[in-house]
Amino acid sequence: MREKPKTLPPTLRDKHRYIAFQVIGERPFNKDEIKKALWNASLKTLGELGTARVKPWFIKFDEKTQTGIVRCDRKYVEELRFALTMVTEINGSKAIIRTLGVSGTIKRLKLKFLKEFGWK
Amino acid sequence: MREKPKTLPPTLRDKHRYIAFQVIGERPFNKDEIKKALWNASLKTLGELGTARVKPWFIKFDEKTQTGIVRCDRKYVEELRFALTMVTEINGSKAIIRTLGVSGTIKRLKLKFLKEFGWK
Amino acid sequence: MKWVEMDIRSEEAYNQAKEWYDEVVFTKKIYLKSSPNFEELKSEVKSLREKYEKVALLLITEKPSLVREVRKRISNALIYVQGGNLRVVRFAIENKVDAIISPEYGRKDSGLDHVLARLAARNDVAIGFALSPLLRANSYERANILKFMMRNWRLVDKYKVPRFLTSSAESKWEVRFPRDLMSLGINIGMEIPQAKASLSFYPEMILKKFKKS
Amino acid sequence: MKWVEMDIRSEEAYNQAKEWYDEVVFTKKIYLKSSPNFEELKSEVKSLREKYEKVALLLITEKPSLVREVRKRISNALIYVQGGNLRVVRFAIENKVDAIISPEYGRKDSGLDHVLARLAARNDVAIGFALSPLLRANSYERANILKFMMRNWRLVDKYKVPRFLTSSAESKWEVRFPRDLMSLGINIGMEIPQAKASLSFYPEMILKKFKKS
Repeated sequence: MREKPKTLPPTLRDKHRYIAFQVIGERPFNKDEIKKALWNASLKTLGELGTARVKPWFIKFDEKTQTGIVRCDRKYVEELRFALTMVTEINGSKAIIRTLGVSGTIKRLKLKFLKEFGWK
Repeated sequence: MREKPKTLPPTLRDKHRYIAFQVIGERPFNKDEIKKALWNASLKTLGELGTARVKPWFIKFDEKTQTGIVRCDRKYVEELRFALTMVTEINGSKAIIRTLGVSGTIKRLKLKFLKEFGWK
Repeated sequence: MKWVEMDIRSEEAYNQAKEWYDEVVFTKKIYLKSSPNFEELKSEVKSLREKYEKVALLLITEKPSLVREVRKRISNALIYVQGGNLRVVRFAIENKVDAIISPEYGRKDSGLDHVLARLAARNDVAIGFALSPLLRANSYERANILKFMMRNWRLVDKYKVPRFLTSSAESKWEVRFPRDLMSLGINIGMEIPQAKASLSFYPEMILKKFKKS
Repeated sequence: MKWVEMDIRSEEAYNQAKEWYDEVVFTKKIYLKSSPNFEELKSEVKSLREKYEKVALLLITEKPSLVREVRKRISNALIYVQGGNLRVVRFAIENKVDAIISPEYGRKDSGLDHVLARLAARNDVAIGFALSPLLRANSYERANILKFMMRNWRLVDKYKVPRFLTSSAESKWEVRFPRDLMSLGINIGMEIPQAKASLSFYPEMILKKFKKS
């Protein structure tokens, strides 16, 4: 088993935000399609350097309700939101990615924006 | 003939920088290849949004000496330089884009960095 | 505060927008080469208003004089003019249309200058920043359009021109949630409250014209 | 002030780098699975030094103990250790090698933490930020490597770890002009003077070790 670096002290740690989103598509998408779509959207709109700064990170996608969570750097929420806004299709099928809300913790994000979609 | 918007007053005008560069390649490249390479490098590294901010603009390329000029927004010279640094090939042939220097006017740029390559 | 989508161009797009916005303006595109039949146009506007309540006509023309004609004779719809032709845009601003949509549209420059921006502010003509041309463009074009939108935003901000953000959606797939459309505004240079006002305060000011008419 | 390229891995790359830098360190990569033949290694270092003057050995290994052996027995070359294996990196820092190249190399994390960074500072072990892994990567990998380099830079900066920028070029096509290599440093978070010092001041400090030996 490979070792991992230690968690950094709070002042050095990355400050994240979690974004809840809903995908509206011609058809339902699966987790891998969404994961790839998030990366592609970021690379296309923000580039390799912008993506490194924004640090998008796929957290979860619920295929039943087509809702999910993506994480990013606290300073760049609007850049990632814009990248998602520019998405017009996912894996060849028309789609809209709508953001539901933003929070500093997954717990609060679920409570405020995903509960109505049946998330626990 | 289509009309063009008036030149903006100085405070609203874009502030530019001009970058002189030299291309070192497996083979000589022509102007169109370089123009396309600059755009592709910017879109790949900086994305659509980053490119809109950095505003790269191809000015000139001398095929004989493989040197040229590209313009960008004053605030984003290092972003464009990095995008050029990341170039590994142009139109399928290996290449390095080396920056020679930066200036606020084309005239001074030529005088300081391109004169030795025979530019007037 | 109400969310207002100022420019929606088809029924399915309208229905999608209605789910996310408090008010939606249905836009009818009109390509004008010569004077339209005003009786027909008026009756079409009337039936559109019965269906959609708030209606705009988007004039797409190369002839400035046609803009004035429509502006004079149609009173129960907002009059938008498609940006892109500077002569038409200047004339439209002089004739106090309600908005210019995408001044940079189809151009190799931003299609707006300080003279036009100042006049638009004085004549209460809004500038519409539209998402859909970006959605349809390739990466190269997107970078250019965004660059021009950033420049136009600086002018609109500086001269306090009325402004709005819109999807200018032609299909339901081009409609976006208000908070997501705000991110377009923020990324071309708006402060967050300015982006919000571009989907609420400024559109509401324009919608008040309906009550007057 | 001198420009120094700390890690160049082939003859053609060395010749290219020599055109742009005042000092160039030639690096010999060594894959170690077991103890090397030290007589051979010493004589190879000797002949490389005759050709290139400044020579480094880049140790690529999974076995920490081999790093210590080489560190002890080779004195006329800089000892670099390839980042990527945390156990090896920690051991290398404890044994005061001259530099760790690309702590994030081949990893799904940044491969450095505050404990290691603090120890590296105390033991005068430099962190090398290398361009070539970026050049060989696809867009997805580039974004990730850059992200890890940004994080590592924050640690290196905070704990004042010696650092340098290098191409780590294996071919002449991976060599970059010093001012261009600086842009890598600037874009992962360095101030311009810090990026400059990463190609001059810090490398020169490390090169002084040659005179002592």
